Amino acid sequence: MDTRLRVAVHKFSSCDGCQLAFLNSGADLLRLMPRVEFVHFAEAGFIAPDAPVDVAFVEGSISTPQDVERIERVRANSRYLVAIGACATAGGLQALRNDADAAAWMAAVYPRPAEIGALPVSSAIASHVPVDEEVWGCPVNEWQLLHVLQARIFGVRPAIENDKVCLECKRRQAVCVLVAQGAPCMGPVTHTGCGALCPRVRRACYACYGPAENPNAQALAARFAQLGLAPAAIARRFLSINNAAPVFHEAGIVWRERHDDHA
Amino acid sequence: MAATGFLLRSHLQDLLDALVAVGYRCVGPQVRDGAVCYDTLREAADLPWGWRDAQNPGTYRLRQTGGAYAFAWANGPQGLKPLLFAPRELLQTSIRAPDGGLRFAAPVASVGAMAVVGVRACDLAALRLLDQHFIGGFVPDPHYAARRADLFLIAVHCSHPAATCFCVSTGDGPRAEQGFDLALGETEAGFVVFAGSAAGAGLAERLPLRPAQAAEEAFVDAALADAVKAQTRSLPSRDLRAGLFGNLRHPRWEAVASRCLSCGNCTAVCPTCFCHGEGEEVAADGASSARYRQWDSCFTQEHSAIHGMVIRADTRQRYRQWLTHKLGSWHGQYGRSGCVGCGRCITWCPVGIDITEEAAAVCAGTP
Amino acid sequence: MRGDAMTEPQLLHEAVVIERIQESPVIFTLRLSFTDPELQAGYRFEPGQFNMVGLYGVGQSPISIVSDPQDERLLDHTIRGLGRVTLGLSRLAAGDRVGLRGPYGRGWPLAQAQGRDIVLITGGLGCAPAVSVIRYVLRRRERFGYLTILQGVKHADDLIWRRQYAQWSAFPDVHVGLAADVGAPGWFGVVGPVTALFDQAPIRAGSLVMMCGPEIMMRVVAAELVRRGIDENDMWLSMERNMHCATGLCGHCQIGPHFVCRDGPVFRYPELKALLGERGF
Amino acid sequence: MTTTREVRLCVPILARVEGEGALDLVVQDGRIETLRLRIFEPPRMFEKFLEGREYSELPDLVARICGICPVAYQMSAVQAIEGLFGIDPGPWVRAMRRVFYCGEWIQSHALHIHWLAAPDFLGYESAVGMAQAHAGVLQRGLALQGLGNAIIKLLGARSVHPVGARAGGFYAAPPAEEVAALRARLVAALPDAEALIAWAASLPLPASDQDFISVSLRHPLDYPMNEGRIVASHGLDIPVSEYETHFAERQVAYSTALFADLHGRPYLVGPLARMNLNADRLHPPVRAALARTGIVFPSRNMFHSVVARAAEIHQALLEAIGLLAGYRRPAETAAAAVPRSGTGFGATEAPRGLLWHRYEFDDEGCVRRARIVPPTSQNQGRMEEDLRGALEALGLDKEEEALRRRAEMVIRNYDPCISCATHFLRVRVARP
Ligand SMILES: Cc1cc2nc3c(=O)[nH]c(=O)nc-3n(C[C@H](O)[C@H](O)[C@H](O)COP(=O)(O)OP(=O)(O)OC[C@H]3O[C@@H](n4cnc5c(N)ncnc54)[C@H](O)[C@@H]3O)c2cc1C
Ligand code: SF4
Ligand code: SF4
Ligand code: SF4
Repeated sequence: MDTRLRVAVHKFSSCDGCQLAFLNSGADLLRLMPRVEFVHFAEAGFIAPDAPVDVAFVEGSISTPQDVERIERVRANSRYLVAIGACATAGGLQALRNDADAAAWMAAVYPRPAEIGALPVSSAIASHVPVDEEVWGCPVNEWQLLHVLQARIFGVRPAIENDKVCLECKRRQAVCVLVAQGAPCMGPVTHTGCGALCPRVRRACYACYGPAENPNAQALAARFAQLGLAPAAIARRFLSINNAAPVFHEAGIVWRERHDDHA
Repeated sequence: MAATGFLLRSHLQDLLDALVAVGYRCVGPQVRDGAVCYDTLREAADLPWGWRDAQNPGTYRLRQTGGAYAFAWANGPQGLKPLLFAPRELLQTSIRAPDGGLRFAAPVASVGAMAVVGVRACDLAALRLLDQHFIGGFVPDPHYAARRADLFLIAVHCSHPAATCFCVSTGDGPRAEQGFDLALGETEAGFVVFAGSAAGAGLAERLPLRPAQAAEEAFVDAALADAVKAQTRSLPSRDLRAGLFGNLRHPRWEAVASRCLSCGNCTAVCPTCFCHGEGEEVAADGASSARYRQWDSCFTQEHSAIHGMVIRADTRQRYRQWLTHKLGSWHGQYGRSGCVGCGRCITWCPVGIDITEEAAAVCAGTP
Repeated sequence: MRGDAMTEPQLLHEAVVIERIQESPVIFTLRLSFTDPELQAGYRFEPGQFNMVGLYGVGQSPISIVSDPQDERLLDHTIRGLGRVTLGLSRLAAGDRVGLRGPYGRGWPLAQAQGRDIVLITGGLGCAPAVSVIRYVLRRRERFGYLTILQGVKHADDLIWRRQYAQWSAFPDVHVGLAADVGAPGWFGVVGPVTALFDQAPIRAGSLVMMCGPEIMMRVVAAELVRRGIDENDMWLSMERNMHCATGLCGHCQIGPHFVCRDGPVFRYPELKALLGERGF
Repeated sequence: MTTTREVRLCVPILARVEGEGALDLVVQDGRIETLRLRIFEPPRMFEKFLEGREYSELPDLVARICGICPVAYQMSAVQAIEGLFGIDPGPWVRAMRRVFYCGEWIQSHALHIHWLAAPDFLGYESAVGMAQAHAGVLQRGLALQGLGNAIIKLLGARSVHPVGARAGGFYAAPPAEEVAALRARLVAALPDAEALIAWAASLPLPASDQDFISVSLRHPLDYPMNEGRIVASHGLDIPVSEYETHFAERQVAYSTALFADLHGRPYLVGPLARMNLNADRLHPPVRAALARTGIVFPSRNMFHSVVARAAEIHQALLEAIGLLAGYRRPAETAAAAVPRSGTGFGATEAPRGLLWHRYEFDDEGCVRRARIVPPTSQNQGRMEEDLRGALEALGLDKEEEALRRRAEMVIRNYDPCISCATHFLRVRVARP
């Protein structure tokens, strides 16, 4: 009997960067193969979108009527569904259209917008079907995905840390860019997992890993204002890669309105 | 403490060379990414000559003054903690044989002897507390112990405290009184050298010291006296147990929670915070697994999570845990407060929350 | 084990699952034995102490030892399969290996309990640490006085080990009382909080009380017992906190100045009184 | 008797900028009745939501258009910004950007050759299937891919959506020891890169002889990558800012991606086009390695793209090795930017070909309007043309399976921002 973990990788509206983490894990991926069988993973050449699997990794956001149907099928066919990346967990950067006049945008990009079928909003997988695990990040990295695979091989839930970027920043002995440079770092409200990459190259985190547990977005935004950021700039810090994540969305809208009041 | 001698500025490199000659790796303060950080130190020229710092709640800036001093700054973002209690450490490896059999090994990394130059009094006090925690408990930590065993400490009397410092109030500085091998008092011309241990005296003998002049010693004393006067912050008392545990429902906890980011920076920079979490990392082929530990903080959810509930779910409870532990429960655990007055948690808090201010507000009115 | 623990305090040792017993849909017992016979022979513990049980590739959890200290062959661990480690452990079968280290912590005050009545009050989904006491006392019946076992659950359906309770109540000088906040058809116990059992129970002055369960329950029970004349110093509580190292280093299990792994998990009530029930400690 | 044989090649998951795609092929009476490369991924409308964002955010935002070639998006964007603001980032930044870009070429090309293309030529469904019989080849490919990623990480901290690049330069400079260590690994990989060229040339590549226009950047000294003028094989030579006067995008009913034409004709961008136009700029060892294969560039065989990719890996390795020699950490890693209103243009050579950006900025440096023309969009017309020719050459009477395989191979050969997806081609035959 084949006891390998049956795995699918599905793509919805996304840039492909998250599933690339599998192919970028190179030799480690090959070492996993005796225990993992990719049943569906188009990029790697495995095609069986409707086959039942133990674990389905889903990349991308839901943004067309067809997507809505397809994600239901994916859910029905998988025992454990993992949403990976900002698109799948929060609707992605493209969710910026949710607050805009999508029809006008379409008209601006396409000469004949009626021929393009799209939903007015781009939304997270969990707003359509139950999700067993969310792996945040834009993009998620090799380590995160391999960890989820390993955990499922052992039949347990993955251990996903949910601290803030700050703690990892300190573990890596980076010098705080907010304190030492006055840079508007999102680390204090952002979910850990990237390895505090931005502060380690001396720049402010831009929250590509989404909101951390227990984030105090308003207090951080107020600090940004003290540092001299204009309300519109503060709003953009929150309304970026993970703009539709509720905590960020709320903070962003508050500061955008503050900007509108001034303007 | 009587001075052992005087080391001319131009001979500072001799000190580093002597340490290397007896087998130490030297670690010392250097400017990196806009802050004074401890790193491997090869040349005395790499010390922060002429640099001064300005620290305030939530801000830290360095500027080059062109001055002649190497140590005219207050502590940077980290003390000795990361050098001894590594932010991440391999604790154990498990190897699984094809028949399911398990073998375990707990390697202790051999780190070699290390000498740290430039240590301040507050960090020496913090080290004594870490020693109590990591090697004074019922089960000593072998990783900490290994690094601690071969540590040579060269202290510097702290002449330029930051606006966030309050070691006078905790009784831990600015003069390095104990726990060092050598201590230096900096003057224009060089350093008044004090030996604090047999090893320190031994090393001093290898240095081209001349006798210290009374004026040089007086200069160091005067600088320390100025440093004492310069400190404006303080804690209400050295034992705040009654004030904190008597005010667990104080509205101030809620007020500070509205500003606090619950990011854990204060605990990560605090030279005495010791909390850490453990985790497991399986090798890709599944044949071995590594258990490691890494710094954790009482500001994280995981810190207090037991299955199905989080004991400290909100920031009010987490901040209260940090303060009541640091300034309160430590007395029961280690016989004194866990705060040595270094001020790091004030400077490196992204929103500039001030432990002295919060403690005073909560304890106000409690004798 | 101790000497070993001094140099490599966190090192796991291989143990094998000798037998696995399903106690209830979510509770199971693993009967473990170190594969190194010398280690097994030299292993000593007290009821109420716990081991760290390591599941390969997943993690470690603190689990009380419920076997009898005189049984030199087997170390029983009764576990609720809840999260990562414990659900993973629930899938093990006889012959599988785990890592084990311990024992850790301060056990129940059984020396002080000699010759006295013991009242055991537990709440919630079956309390493993208390079971070890029951077994210990029942096997050494002559050394202890009256044994009162009071168990409270939220809902009648939550009660497990019905058979064991029935067996225990059949022993001489044992009283078993069961209470559910919410009853159900066929519920044979009392409907109400566990304190509702007190009037029927032989709780006499001079009894030694051992408690294990939700902290709010323990606080209420302690207050009620004080009213009934039990000395605070005779009340003992078993506490649960997040725990990683079990050696007093990692800091997770602190309650005020106490480390649960080192100073507990069993505490004398006055040690905790001030913080018990204070949310956030 | 007329037989209608409808071959419908369906590609539900085409992971690329413009998104998912399918191929509709209707063959009737031995003739191709319909051939449509359909792209129907919902548009993510990047160009619209870049509006109102500050220039400093662009490198992070445009990276998200494509996870396979984020560096290219970042480099085209910073070029547009710097061109307008009048920033000269200086030689260190210029050199490091080329190194950064080399990393992306190496990783993207190695990924394409080994994960996507090789199984085609060697007769496997996937690279994982090749792992046993061609272990050495696959290991070598993964190692090169890993090296490409390592280069990107050196300057960008991570290989997908790197965080190191900014308008004006980089946020930080890597320490010299790290650079030296990586450079040593690059040097050690040179024999692998040479061997890869020989191996690629030895693959059973189908014969094909087509007349097409190649378009790429051209630089006075370097093999084109981060800068240059836009040139075409039939004589075009224009500055980047004049792209729109010669190239036009049009919408076709069956695709959400816009098709681009040069003077009304389809054209090719990407490694083969670059090679056809710039073989004279290759490092001598690459030229020598190519000479040993007997393949001559310019080439009219589209399948020589895979050889061109292998050659570009070698070229990029040599380039990075040269640029990192004598590396010193600079005092400043980025030139200051002072916003200015107006229009900025940027074009660089993404692994898949020319990537053109245009932004209009207001006085504060916020984007008023953006236009991005990715390489796959430009290759769409060429792909249809090629498919038509390739399938006819194969013989339209062939089995559907054979048609499908050849069609997949042709599409994948363009590496259309994950040609992998074409593994997904399914044939549905409808007979009346
Ligand atoms: C002294 C002591 C004795 C215990 N004895 C038993 C027993 O005999 N039987 C039993 O079923 N349970 C016992 N527990 C509780 C048991 O340790 C937890 O249920 C278990 O750790 C949950 O781990 P998990 O990985 O399955 O759950 P998850 O929810 O996945 O927890 C993840 C991690 O958090 C920590 N953690 C979570 N819950 C607890 C907890 N309650 N206590 C300590 N750490 C926790 C652990 O490190 C755990 O690995 C005891 C706890 C303590 C402190
Ligand atoms: S740099 Fe950012 S992530 Fe790091 S500690 Fe400061 S605020 Fe947190
Ligand atoms: S933006 Fe934040 S979360 Fe993303 S890589 Fe940078 S530091 Fe990490
Ligand atoms: S609590 Fe703050 S001031 Fe006190 S020792 Fe820790 S970091 Fe320094």
